[in-house]
Amino acid sequence: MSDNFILETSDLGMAYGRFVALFGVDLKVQEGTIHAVIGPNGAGKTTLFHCLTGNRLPTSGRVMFRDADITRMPSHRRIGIGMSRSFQITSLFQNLSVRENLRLAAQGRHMVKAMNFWGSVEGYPEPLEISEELLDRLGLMDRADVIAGELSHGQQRILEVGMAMAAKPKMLLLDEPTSGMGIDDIPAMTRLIKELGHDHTVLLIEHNMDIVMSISSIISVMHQGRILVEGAPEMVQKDERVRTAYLGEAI
Amino acid sequence: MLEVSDIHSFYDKSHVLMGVSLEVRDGELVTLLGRNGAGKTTTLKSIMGVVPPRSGRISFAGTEMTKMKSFQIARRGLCLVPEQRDIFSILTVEENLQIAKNKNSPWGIPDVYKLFPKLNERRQNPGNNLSGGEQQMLAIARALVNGPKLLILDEPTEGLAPVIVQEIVAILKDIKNTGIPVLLVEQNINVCEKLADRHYVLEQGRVVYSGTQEEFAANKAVKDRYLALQTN
Amino acid sequence: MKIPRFLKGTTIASLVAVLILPFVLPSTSLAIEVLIFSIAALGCNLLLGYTGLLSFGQGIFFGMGSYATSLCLQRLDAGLVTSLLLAFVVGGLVAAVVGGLSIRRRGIYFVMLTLAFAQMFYFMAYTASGLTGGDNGLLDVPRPPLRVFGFEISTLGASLSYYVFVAVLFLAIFVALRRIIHSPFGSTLLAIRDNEERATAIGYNTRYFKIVAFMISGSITAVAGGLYAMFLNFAPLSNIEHLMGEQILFMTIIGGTGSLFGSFLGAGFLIVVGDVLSAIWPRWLMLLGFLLIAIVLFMRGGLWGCIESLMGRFRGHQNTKKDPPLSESPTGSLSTKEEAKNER
Amino acid sequence: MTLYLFQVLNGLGLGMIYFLIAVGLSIIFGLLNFVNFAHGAFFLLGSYFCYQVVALTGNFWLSLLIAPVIVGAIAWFAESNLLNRVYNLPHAFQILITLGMALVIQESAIMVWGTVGKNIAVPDLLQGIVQMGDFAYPIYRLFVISFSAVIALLLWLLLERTRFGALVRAGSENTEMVSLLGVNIFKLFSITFGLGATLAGLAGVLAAPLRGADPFMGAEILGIAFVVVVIGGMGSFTGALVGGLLVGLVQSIMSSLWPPGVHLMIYGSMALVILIRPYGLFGRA
Amino acid sequence: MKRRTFIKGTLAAAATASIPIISIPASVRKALSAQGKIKFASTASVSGAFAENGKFGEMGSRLAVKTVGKVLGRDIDYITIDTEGNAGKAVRKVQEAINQDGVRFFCGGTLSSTGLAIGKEVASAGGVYITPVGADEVTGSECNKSTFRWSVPTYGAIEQTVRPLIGSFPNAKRWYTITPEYVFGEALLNNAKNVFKEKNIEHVGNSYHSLQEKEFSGYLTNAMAAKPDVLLLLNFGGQSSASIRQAVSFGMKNNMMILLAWSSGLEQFRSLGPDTLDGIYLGAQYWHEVDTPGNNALLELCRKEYDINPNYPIAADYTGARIIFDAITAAGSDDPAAVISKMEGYKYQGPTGEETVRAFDHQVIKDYYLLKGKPAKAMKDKDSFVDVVSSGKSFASQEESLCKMS
Repeated sequence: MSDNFILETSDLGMAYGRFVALFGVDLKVQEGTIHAVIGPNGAGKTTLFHCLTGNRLPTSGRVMFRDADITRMPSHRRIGIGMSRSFQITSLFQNLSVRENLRLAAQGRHMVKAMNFWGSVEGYPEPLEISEELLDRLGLMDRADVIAGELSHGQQRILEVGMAMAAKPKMLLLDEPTSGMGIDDIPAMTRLIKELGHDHTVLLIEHNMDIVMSISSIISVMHQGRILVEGAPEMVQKDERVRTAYLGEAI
Repeated sequence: MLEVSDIHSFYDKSHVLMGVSLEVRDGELVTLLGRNGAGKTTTLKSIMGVVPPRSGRISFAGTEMTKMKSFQIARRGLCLVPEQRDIFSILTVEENLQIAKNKNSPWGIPDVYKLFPKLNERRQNPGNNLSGGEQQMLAIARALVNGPKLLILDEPTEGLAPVIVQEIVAILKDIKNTGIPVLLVEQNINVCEKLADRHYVLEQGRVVYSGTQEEFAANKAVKDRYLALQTN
Repeated sequence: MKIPRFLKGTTIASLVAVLILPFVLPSTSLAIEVLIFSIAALGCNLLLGYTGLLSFGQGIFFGMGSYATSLCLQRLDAGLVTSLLLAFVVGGLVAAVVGGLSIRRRGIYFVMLTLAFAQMFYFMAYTASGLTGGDNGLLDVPRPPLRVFGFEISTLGASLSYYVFVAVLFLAIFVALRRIIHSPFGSTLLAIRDNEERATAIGYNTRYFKIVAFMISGSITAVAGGLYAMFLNFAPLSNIEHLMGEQILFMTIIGGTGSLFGSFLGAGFLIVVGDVLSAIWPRWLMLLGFLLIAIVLFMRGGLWGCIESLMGRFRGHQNTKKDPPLSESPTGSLSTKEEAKNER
Repeated sequence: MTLYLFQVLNGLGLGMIYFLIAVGLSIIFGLLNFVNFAHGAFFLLGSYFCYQVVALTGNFWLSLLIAPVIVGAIAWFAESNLLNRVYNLPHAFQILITLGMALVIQESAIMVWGTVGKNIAVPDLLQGIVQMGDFAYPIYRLFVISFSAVIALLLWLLLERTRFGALVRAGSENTEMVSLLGVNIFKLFSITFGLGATLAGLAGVLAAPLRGADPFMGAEILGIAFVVVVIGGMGSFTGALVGGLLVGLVQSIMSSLWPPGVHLMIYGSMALVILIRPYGLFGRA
Repeated sequence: MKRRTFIKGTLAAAATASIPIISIPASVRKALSAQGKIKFASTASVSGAFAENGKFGEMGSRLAVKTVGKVLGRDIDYITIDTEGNAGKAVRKVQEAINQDGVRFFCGGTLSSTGLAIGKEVASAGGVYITPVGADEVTGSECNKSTFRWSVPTYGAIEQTVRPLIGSFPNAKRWYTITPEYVFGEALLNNAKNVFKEKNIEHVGNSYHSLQEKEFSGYLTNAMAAKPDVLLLLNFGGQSSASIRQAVSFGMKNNMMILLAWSSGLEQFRSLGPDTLDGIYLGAQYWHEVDTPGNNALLELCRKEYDINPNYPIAADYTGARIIFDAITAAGSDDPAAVISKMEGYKYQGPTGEETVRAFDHQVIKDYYLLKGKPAKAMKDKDSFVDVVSSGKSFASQEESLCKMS
């Protein structure tokens, strides 16, 4: 039955002491879709994301990726099975060049080759090729030799997503890719994510409704640690429960 | 009282506030609305000097505060109830209040215990033993004993059960009735509409709407456009 | 012909430095000491400058290296190369254990662990006087001739010929380290230094990298220790004291972390200045104290950072390169502390 | 058996001095998140100032009052003019600058007082011993135990029962929120740093008649202080007390059981604690 | 005091550096140096953790240089080497002095490890070195042709303290020892045990402690538990000061005698003060109040030059330096081999009376003292802390010696 579900969670629960952040979430992400998770503050999106990326161990339930149980898999090994993530707060190698950032991200897929301490970087062309290709795709070619910390914020966000792409993953988990971006930079990011959807499965946490509504195929709305509504954008937009969740219950 | 004009704030390189202007007048309860990431919390942090704006002006009761440090701003009577509540978890309820106590405040510690009887029951409990609602109450109480001339609240009802939300709303009403101006960041529109005199709506670090309670209540389009899920 | 990257730039500078060092310094033996400690500082730099690990435990490897070499020479009657190789291996193994345990903790706890290990190894060396000579140290460490495939190349008896030997090793290690730094492995170390969380997220098991970095660092430092023992014909207990680790650390930082040539500058500076000042004023350590304070306040890039910015100014454009981050995470900042606390 | 009872008594005496040094280090770390490698130097200054005051006035009690205060004032000065600039730097720089400071203080002490250790006489009032069966115990050591117990109690009251103490504890959790309550956090930092150094100075005064003053006692005691703080948990009063007593007891009991292993045990147990309980026995994450 | 300065060093860089490169044959270099001054180096830990001894040691050898003035009609080029309390640094600097400056005559050394290692280094260059360090190996198992030692070995230190004390107090049958756990302490302990066995003394216990220890209450409690008649302390320097101070504070002076076998002399007594010292027995290599011609001369020189009474390091390095200068004069040459042969068997009036340099192991045969601290009111001046109880010479015979001079 899970033929084309690339990622599934079953009964995923997470409690921090007495505080329960997730109540048995069942999320199913179909292969080849852009799947957005939205919800008001404190709905549990970030916690869900942590459980999916392996940053936190859920207190109950399982995470399955391509039919393999990855609940307890450490985060660095998830790259190898084709899962890759971006960060909400930009997390780059600030003192390294843009090209080097991408090359390192591409190199991470083959840990053993990365442990080679005698060969030269040039002697291992694949990551170099990927980084050139990505520089082109991200529109960062003319900034390739700049130190990542000197990029504008918008470019840093783009690079942030690019780093996740460099591992050539099957699935990308993007945590608020537009977070903190100015209005001028957003169209570029929207375009990038939309393109990503052509050859990747994308799971997206995002607040910018313009982006969410225009590019996602499926939206899960979370509220108070549960999935409240799931469906196509039009359906979610019209759902009165969602409106209430966002605007608050009458009191 | 509080005047914020055209402030621009950054987190490192990320330009978060792009010219926010707002004001809170004497005795007024003003809300700041907007979706996650719109810049509401940053606006509050800029006002409090935690994220000092790189340009623009902030003044309170006629005093320029733009260059002041957080504690100096706080000493002028701006009291923030932060989103995370930031209760000191190893301090007891009583100690949490004591360190905030300001002898010029109209509220003494007994007064806030009267206001929040639950806190009175738990006065010797450490902060990390409190429930979410109790923590919120303590955070508000702590701001009150600090002697606010302007109370600033960041999403006080977030994550709370409806019963507690009602309690908080009632308290906020009481506070408003004492004549202290309040700046409120809130996602729950119903809460806002019950309390506020005026509203500002933030989107992408800019004020995209401002209006009185009456105007706002009538404007369904603004709510759906900026607060719920409708897109243009 | 294309010159490999690891042979350009500071490698030339090192070569020049090695050639003129015995002429500008008052004595060859001082020059030997400078080079030996440069090697130790190089090892430390790989950890501190390129991986972001502040280890007080470098003295362990230095001391173990000098004991291993000395014992191998004395008891097994082995040759020069064998003994240094043994130091290399022992240093690597000890570093794997010390490093492997220490990197289980971060920040200040990591530093404290390395400090604890430094003390423990010191007391073990002190107690095991049958092997180490205890407080007296190991006396009569021979300096055997250098033989390659049975051919005696040099007796290494004269201090200049020993200088040449140390210099060749120094250059070899320098070039090797440059090669390592520019390898896929080395570039990953830099990534870990910059942002370990991201490095993990893009697929690196950072523990392995850190342990290997520790091992390389330990091996190199141990070789320096072995060279020192042969140089002095003596392996004192002070080689394994935590003060030795501290001294190596100071050299690395004063020279500038994240630059291999900086290690040479730092070792040279501290040793030569120490030698000169100690002859003039017994309280010269006070100047060292002021120097450390000044470095933190005004020149966090160390001597190499100064040279770089001077060269930058000379060329007329500003040097925008940031100070290399020193510890594995900037836990020193208050904001980071708050962030860590608010993270749920 | 009596032997071990006496070793326990010895351990208590040692432990209380360790506690006094460590608690300052610990509070400073808790509130300022600052690693102070110059803390041992404050201990050293305490001992030498004690010597100086006794040499000038012949009054140990006066030095017990004055010496720690001067140490605290020096620390205050250093904090508000020098160290406050490095709070936002990585720990490595903090370690470096305070190591530099410690060297400067140590060498200054040698310049002023010379390299030979100084003897500080036990005050007349506390001279003599209490005879207990076959064993004797110096009155001065009993005084050290009880006096530092009183100081510990006062300190506990200060930290647990006063607004200042609550602020220190609150600040070790969240400095920003403390400052948002209108508290001048920088002043709080300076006071706390000064207080921590005063305690180290006090420990130096108390230790002076026991072991004399010598220029290298600071570096020596710093290692132990870090062990205590790490075992007890950084930032914890209880941790410093329990850690101090524990180390003191281990040290004196081991000196009957397996003397050469004393230091090995002390540092070994520190490593073990970090590996098993990263935040120490009473520390918080 | 004279030592290359940095500027001079750099300016002369090419010149000095060219020496090893051109590699002047040793004979030629020797001839060259014969023309110039006599180079003589004092090694002392002036900075670092053991500066207390180093400072005075250097003062002693400087006093000797000044007193002697010229040797063989040539000036003495006096060089000081700061060993920084670190044996490694010490050896490196000695190597430098040997290779670069052509120094062949050395004295001093503060720490045992430093003294041993310098001795080896000087021996390999065929120089002369005389040291007052505590390590018996210097004239024992590690002895060599170049190294001489002024201080009495642990054997003599025990023989001249433990034995006379037993003699005076035949009823003090129970002895307890506190020993630092390293070669020096072990040597003292073994010597003491031999005496105990011979004299039928009950050795009721021993506490080892590490070289880092400064807190002795635990060990003293062990000692009290054993109820000894005599507490014998076998540590030295700061550790022995701490032990005595703490033993006195534990009231141990009241129930037993305390003997420190190897004190560091005047400076240590000053830092302990008369109240602590009163009634304590102390072994010492030197005491400035001893009335011998050699000592009276030294006393006068030292008071004139430094306005202080000589202490052990001053006396030791003064005498060491004097022996070397005298031997050079006697040999009529600064050829180390010739000087060594004059030193072997040399007899002179030293600070402790008549002293002899024993030929087979290069040990100076001299008195060791048993002193007893006296109360403050009995002191005739501020330095008169002790009375001499007994003194004498005790040295292992050639058959017992571990020295196999090659």
